[in-house]
Amino acid sequence: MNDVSLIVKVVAYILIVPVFIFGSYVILHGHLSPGGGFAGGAILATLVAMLVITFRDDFKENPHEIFSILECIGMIFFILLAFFGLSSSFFHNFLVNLNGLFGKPVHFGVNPGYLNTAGVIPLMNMAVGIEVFSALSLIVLMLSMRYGGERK
Amino acid sequence: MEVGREMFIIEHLPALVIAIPLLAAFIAPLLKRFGKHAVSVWSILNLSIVECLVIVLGYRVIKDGIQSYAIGASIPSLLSPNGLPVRIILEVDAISSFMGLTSISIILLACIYSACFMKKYKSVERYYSLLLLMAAGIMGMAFTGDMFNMFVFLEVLSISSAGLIAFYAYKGEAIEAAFKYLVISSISALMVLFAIALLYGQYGLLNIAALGAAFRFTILDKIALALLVSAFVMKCGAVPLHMWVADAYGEAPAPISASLVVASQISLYALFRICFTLFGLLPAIQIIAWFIILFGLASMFVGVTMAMPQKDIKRLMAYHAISQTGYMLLGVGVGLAVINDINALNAFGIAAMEGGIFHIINHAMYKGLLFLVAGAIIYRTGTKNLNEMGGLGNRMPITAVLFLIGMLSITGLPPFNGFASKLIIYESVFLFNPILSVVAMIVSILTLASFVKVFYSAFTGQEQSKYKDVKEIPAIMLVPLLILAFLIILFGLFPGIILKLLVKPAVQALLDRAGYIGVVV
Amino acid sequence: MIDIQFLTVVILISVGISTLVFKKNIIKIVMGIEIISSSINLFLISLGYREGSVAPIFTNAPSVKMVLPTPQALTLTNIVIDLAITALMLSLAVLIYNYYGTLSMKKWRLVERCS
Amino acid sequence: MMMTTLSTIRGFWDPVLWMAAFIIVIVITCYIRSLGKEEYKRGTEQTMVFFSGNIPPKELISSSNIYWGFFKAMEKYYTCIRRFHTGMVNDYVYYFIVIVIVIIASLIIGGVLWM
Repeated sequence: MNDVSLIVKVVAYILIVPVFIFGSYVILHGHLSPGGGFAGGAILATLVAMLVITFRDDFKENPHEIFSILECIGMIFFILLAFFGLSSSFFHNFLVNLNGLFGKPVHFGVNPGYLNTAGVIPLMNMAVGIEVFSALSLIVLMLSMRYGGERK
Repeated sequence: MEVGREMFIIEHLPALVIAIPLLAAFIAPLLKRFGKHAVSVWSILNLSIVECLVIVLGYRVIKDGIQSYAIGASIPSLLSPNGLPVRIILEVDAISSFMGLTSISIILLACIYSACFMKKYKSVERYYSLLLLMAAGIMGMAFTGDMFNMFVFLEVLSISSAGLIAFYAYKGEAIEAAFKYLVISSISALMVLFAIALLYGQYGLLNIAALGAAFRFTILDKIALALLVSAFVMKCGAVPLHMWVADAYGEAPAPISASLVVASQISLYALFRICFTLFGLLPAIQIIAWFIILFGLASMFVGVTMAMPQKDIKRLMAYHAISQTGYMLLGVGVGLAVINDINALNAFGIAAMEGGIFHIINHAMYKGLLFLVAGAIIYRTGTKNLNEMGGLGNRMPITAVLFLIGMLSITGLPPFNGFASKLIIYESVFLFNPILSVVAMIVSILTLASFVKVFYSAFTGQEQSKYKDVKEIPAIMLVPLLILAFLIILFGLFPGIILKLLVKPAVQALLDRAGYIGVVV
Repeated sequence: MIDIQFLTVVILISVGISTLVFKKNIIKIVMGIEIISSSINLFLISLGYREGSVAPIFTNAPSVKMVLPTPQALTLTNIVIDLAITALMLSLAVLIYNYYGTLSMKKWRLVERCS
Repeated sequence: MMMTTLSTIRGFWDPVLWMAAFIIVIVITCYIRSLGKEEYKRGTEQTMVFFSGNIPPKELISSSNIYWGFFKAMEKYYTCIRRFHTGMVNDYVYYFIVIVIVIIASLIIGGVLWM
C-alpha cells in the first residue's frame, strides 16, 4: 500500500486545529461575512478528506456510521428551528430583536458586524454546517474507503 | 385550548403538508435501532398524517377559495407587505390540491406495499428516507406559488427518485437507468432555472402570480416559455423526449415505479400551471397549445406501438404510462387551444380539460395497480421476462383478478374508470378535430392488444414446473392492491360525482387566472 | 459595447451542450452538466450587477450602493444543488465502471432490444 | 338522472344502466351456450391446445410474438422508431435541444405572422 511518510502524518496532525478553527469561524460568522453553513461545512470536510488520505490504513472499519447519524441530526435541527417559528408562520425568525440569544437589534446600514444579532439565522447556519460537513465527509469516505479498505 | 390547537393546525396547513414528510425523511435513518419494522411503520404513519392534512386542505380550498401562505412572514396571510410579494408564497388552489391528493395517496399505498416488498433488503432506512423526500418534493411542487421554489422542489424530486431508481445496486442496468434519469432531470432543471433567470432579469419577480400580472410579451418571454414547456414536457415523458421513461420505470423497484408515475404527473401539472396561469394571456399560447396536442398525439401512438413488442413486463407498462400521458396532454391541449374564444371553450374546451384532468387521477390509480401487480409477480417468480412466466393464474388467483381489473380500466372498457375519462376526451376532442379522436380510439385498441398478451403470457397457459411452489402474495402487499381496485371500481361506477366533486373545481381553478393572480397582487 | 457577460454565458452553454451531445464518456457528460450549470450561475449573478457597487454585506461595507442580493441567493442554492447532482452522478459512474468495465455510453446494455 | 350518471356533451354515460344491459346479454348468451352439444368433456383430446396438428410441447409456448403479423406489417415503422431509441443520453439531450429550437422558432415566426 502507498504508505504515507512520517512528515505528512506530523503535518496532518498540526493542520487539524487551524482548519477546524477556520471552518467553524466561517460557519459562525455566516450572518455577518460571506460563507455560512455550506461554505464552512465544506472547509471542515476538507479536514476529513485529509485525514482519510493520510491515515487510510489506521482506520479499522469505515467510520461512515457516525457521519450519517450526524447528518440526520444536523438536518433535523434545521427543520425543528423552522418548526419553532410556527408561532407566527413556518420558518419565521422568532429570535430577532428580542435581546435574547442572537437577538440584539441592529439599525439598517453599515455596521461593524455584531455577532449577537440576526435571530435564528446563526443557529440555522450551525445546523447546515453540521449537515454539510458530515454529508461531504460521508461522500469522501464512501468513495475512498470502499476501494482503499477492501480493494476488490 | 382544544379549538386553539385545531385552528392552529388548519391555519398552517400548506406549510405543514410539505414540512412533515421533510422532517420524517431525516428522522427515518435514525430509527434503525428501534427494530426492523420501525422505519416502515414510521413512514406509513407520517404519509397517512400528510394524506389527512391534504384532504382537510382540499376541503378548505373547495369551501372558501384559494389558500395562500407566506413562509416566514409574521402573519401567514401577509403576502406582499408593500405591494411586492417578497417571501416564498405557497398558493393552493383546486388543481394543486387535486394533484397533491392524487400523488400522496399513491405514495402512501406504495409505502404500505414496500413495507413487505423491501423487507429482505439491508439498507431499508435509506429507501424510506428517499421515498419521504420524494413525497416532500412532489407536495412542494404541487403547492408552491414561487417559480424558484418549484425549481428547488423539482431538483429534490429528481435527486431522490434517481437514488431510488438505483436501489438495485447489484444490477448494472438499474445504475445505468438512474444515471440517464439524472442527466435528463438535471438538464431540464437547468433549463427551467435559465428560464427563471430570464423572467427574473426582466421583471425582478419570482412569484408566479406576480409574474403573470406584470407581463409584457417580449421575445425573451417567448424563449423562457419555450424552455419551460420543453423542460416540463421532457420531465413528464412525452414522446420525442420519452426515452428515459422506459429505463427508469423498468429498472426501479415496483413501488418506486408507481410513485415515479405520480412524480412525472406533477411535472405535467407544472406544465399546465405555466401554460394557463403564467403565460395565459400571451397570444402565442395557441402555438404552444398545438405543440402540446402534437406531443400528446405522438406520445399516444409511439408509446403503444413501442409497448407491443416488449418482453419485459415493467418496460411494457412504462411505455403504456407514456401513451396514457399522451391522453392527458391531448385533453388539456385542446382546452388550451380554444381558451380564447368563449363559445368553443364552453362547447367542448372545458369538457376536454375535464377529461384530461380526470384521466390524471384515473391513470395514477390503475397504473399504480398494474405496477404493484407486476411487482407482486416479480416478488414471487423472480423473473421480469414475459416469456419465462406462465400459468400463474391458478397459483395467484387474487393477483390475477386484480391485474384483470387494472387491465380492463387502462384499456377503457365500460364499467371501469378509464372508460369515463376516455369517453369525455373522445367526445370533446372529436368536436375539435375528428382525426385526434380517431387516433385516440385506435391507441386504446392497441393498449388492449398488448395487455391481453401480458395477461395470457403471465397468468394463463401451461403450468410451469419451476413455479409449482408459488403462493399468493402476503397480506400487507395485498392491501394497497385491494384499495386501488376498490377505488377504480368506485370511480368507474360513480364518475358523475367524482367529476363534480374533484375535477370540475380543478378545471375552474386552472381557467380562473385572475383569481389566482388576485390573491397575491 | 455589447454585454460581454451575456456573450460568455451563451458561449459556455453551447460548449456545455456540445460536450453533452458529442462526448460518449460519462465523466465528460458530468463535466458538460457542470459547465452549463456554472454558466447559468454566471448569468444569474450578472443579472443583479449594478455599476460601481459593492457586495451586499453590511459588515464594514465601504459604500451603501450594493449589488442586488436575490440572484446571489439563487446562485448559492444552484451551487448546492449542483454539488449534490455531481456527487450522485460520479458515484453512479464509479458503480457503472465497476459493473461494465467501460465508461463510454456505446457499450451499455439498456439499448432497445424489442425485436 | 340517477346518482351515477355522467353527462357528457352530446349524451350521458351511466354505468349502472350499462351493467343491467350487460347482465341481460350475459343471461342470453349463457342460455344459447347451454343449448349446445353435451358430449364436451374436459381433459380429453377435445380440450387439447390446437398446435396445428402435432402434439403441443410439454413446457412453455411463449406468447411474446403473438402479434408477429402486426410487426411484419409495420416493419418500416419499427425500424425507423428503433433507430431513435438508441439508449444513449447524448441523443436524448440532442432531441431536447432540437425540440427547444423548434418551439422557439415557431413562437417567434408565429408571433411575427399572426400577432
